[in-house]
Amino acid sequence: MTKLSSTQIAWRAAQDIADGAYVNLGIGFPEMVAKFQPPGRQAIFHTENGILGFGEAPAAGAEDWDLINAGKKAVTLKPGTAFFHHADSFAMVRGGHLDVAILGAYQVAQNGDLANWSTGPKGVPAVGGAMDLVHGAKRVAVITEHVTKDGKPKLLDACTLPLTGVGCVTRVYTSLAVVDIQDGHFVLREKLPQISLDELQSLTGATLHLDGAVADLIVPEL
Amino acid sequence: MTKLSSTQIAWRAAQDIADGAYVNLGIGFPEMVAKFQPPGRQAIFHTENGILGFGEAPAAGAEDWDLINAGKKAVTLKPGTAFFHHADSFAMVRGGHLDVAILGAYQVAQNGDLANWSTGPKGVPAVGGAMDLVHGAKRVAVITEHVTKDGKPKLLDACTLPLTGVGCVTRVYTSLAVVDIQDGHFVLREKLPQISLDELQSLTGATLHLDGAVADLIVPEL
Amino acid sequence: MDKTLPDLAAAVAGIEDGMTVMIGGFGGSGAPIELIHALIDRFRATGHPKDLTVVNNNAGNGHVGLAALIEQGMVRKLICSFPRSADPRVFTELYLAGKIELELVPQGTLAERIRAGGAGIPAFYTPTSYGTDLAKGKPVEEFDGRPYVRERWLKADVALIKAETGDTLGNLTYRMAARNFAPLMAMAAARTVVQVSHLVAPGGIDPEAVITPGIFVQGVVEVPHPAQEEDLNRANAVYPEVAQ
Amino acid sequence: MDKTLPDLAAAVAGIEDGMTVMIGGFGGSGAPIELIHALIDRFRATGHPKDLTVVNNNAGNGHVGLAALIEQGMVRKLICSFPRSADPRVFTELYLAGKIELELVPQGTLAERIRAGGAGIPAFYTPTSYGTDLAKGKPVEEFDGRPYVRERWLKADVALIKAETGDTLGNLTYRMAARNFAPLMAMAAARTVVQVSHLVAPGGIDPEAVITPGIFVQGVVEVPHPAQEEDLNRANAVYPEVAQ
Repeated sequence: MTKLSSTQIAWRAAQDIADGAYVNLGIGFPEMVAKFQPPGRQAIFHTENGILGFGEAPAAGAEDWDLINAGKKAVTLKPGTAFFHHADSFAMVRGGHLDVAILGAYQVAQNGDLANWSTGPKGVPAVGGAMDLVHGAKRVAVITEHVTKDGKPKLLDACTLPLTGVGCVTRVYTSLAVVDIQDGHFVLREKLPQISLDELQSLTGATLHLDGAVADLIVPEL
Repeated sequence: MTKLSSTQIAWRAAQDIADGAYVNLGIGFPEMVAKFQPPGRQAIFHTENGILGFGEAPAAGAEDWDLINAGKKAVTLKPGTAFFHHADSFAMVRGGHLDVAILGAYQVAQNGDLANWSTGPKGVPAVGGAMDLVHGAKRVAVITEHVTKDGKPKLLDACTLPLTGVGCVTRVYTSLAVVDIQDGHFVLREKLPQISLDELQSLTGATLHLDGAVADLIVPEL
Repeated sequence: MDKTLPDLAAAVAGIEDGMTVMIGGFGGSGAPIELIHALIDRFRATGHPKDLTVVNNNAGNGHVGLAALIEQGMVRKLICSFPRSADPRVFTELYLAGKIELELVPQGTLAERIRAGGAGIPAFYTPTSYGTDLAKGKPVEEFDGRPYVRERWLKADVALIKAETGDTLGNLTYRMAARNFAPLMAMAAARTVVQVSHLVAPGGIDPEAVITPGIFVQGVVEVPHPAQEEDLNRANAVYPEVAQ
Repeated sequence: MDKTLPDLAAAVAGIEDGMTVMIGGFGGSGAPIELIHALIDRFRATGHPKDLTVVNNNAGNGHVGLAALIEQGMVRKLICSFPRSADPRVFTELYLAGKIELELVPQGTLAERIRAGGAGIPAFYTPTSYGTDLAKGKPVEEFDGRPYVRERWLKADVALIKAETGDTLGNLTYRMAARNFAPLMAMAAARTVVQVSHLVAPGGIDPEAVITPGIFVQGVVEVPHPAQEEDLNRANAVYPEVAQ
């Protein structure tokens, strides 16, 4: 089936980030969003472990392991970088100072509930900063495959996995579509032109509402 | 009547401050305590407005008005001074990190209640950091005249003025005596040799208990 | 992304009637005199803003800065810990005449309430003020056998603060004890406007030395050689100067 | 008044069985490897301390530092936000075998609980974790129409942290993102012991640059050129080294 690559989902999410926005990118896949800032725009990236305005990854071998992001990957300094401790870092998060947080997801529900930290009681649970981010940033967006590896919907009427936050997500960028969450509903904004509405609906665990035209989700080869 | 001067009360209070103690001195009269550190001891002074380890007053004309204490008097830098903001400053206070706070008083009760911020509903009320200090420092001591200007006791069975804090004071240095507060009682530790116990009791608004010998309160001419 | 403002008038342009305005400073140290005077200029030219709620540790001194703002009749309510100073006449007279409201808050509670506003903490417990008149009407709860008073966060529409060096992204350093409430107010206001003595390009401040990261700052205006409130008062200054 | 400790053994001497120990660091950045290894040395020599409750953001990586402390069986309970790493085997195996307790705390709540412990705030409200499994059993209250979870302060008997430069009064600076939890833990522990890469006399740190004022520090030990956990793990280091 035609679908966007992770890189392409990240690219699409990056297009909605304004110049000068303060942005936190979840560890792993969401970190990729930083690579695709549109020309002329420069977001300022925040990482939970106390850096604002850091730069991209250093060359291999040039890492300084005191200069890392929340995913423990090495980053670099940029003019205007600031360091601070963890309580100040989460004051930025919890206090509503971030413009956007972009996170991964196991499941997103049509009321904005997010499940992205635990796949259930087995294994070792780990939460990190996700539960803080979902209630802090002015806009919480998710980037995700539209369905799980075994084809099950990740956009659901209600999450079945343990929640990260309640009613917190407002936009989902998937491998097939861009979906807003409004008033307890999924509202379809964009979809791949190659996929029909019916097909998209069949891969989605709750009704996709329409509110005006659905745009084509056009993403460059990357 | 024979009594200690304010300077002498401050001197006596200073004798109980250990080397290396972190100390906050209330604005006004208590600031004098800093002048009488015993030889070989060096306390580290804290001021609410964000300085730790400051030095004494500068010469007239050499003031820097960004370098002041809580009483808005100019102070100086010393090796090891640190600056911080008001929330960190009161984290030091409220978090129990100060060893001693020495405050003035309108009234002190035998249960340790302190009244030192308001003389009643008339006028403009002002509290500053006093209510924080009384519940923060490990030891809260008061320095005060033993009686008011018109001869009324300041050490009472219960405060009649609005409280600054409940059960917070553990030692009172007065112009006549040193009195501890223990288990809801005043316990007399030292008194001027020139004054009799009966006379002292008559100037005190609650029973002065004895717990062992009462030492002579001997203070140098200053 | 450049947060530089062209002048003081632009810096105070967004402040409207009825807003809550936090003003940095402890007495004169850290008082953003030029921003306050620019706000007075605007009020004298336009009649706005008025009915302000002002948050500051004090209530002004003499006839400049915060005292002048109060003297102009722009302030409906003051939230502070210590409305006394060498010359507190302006506030005192209005207060005793019932023409200005006062919310008296213990200094550490004031600082923590502002920080809480900036940190997204709607309420917290403190031992401060327990059993006193200033705790009246506030919930009390015991933790580990000790009673504590519940206090609410404090936020503002605008913060006006003074910093020493600022870059165009809003990263700030302060000068000695002029720091006091400013970093907290920067966090707690929807819009924080800063007068900096030195404006530099990004990279002009050591990342380790930043006290207020730029995320808490919305506008920066350079005011070289700012007035020190204490110096003005020792010179018996009045703002605005009385016409001869 | 000199808080300098003669060596690492003296630095970890006061830590007893059953104590709560906060350990600085976010992953390897800021991890006080030499202090942790000194504590392991003491345990191997004396059988103490054990049954520790450790507070850290993570649960160790590989077989050095915190992971080694856990591997020695010295830790009864871990309070952390993210017990995963490149090589989390040590913790994972003990946890799945039921041999170590875990209190999982959202990272921002962990930071704020530690700060609250240091700042004398016994409890505060946060939106974080509302409606999730991690809020179970915690009081919930609405403020301004939004639900919040009440969280308690977190304190420790001892904090072990790493700083860049320290003076003999305990004033500290940190190095880049190695700062993370250390300034908070220094506030929240009854006894804070710091390994500093550079020990200087009072006056050797600019008063504006002090991140942790000395009032929060009880002991300082100089460890020049400290090991970086990440480097140790990339070299597959194990502590203590296995005897050949």
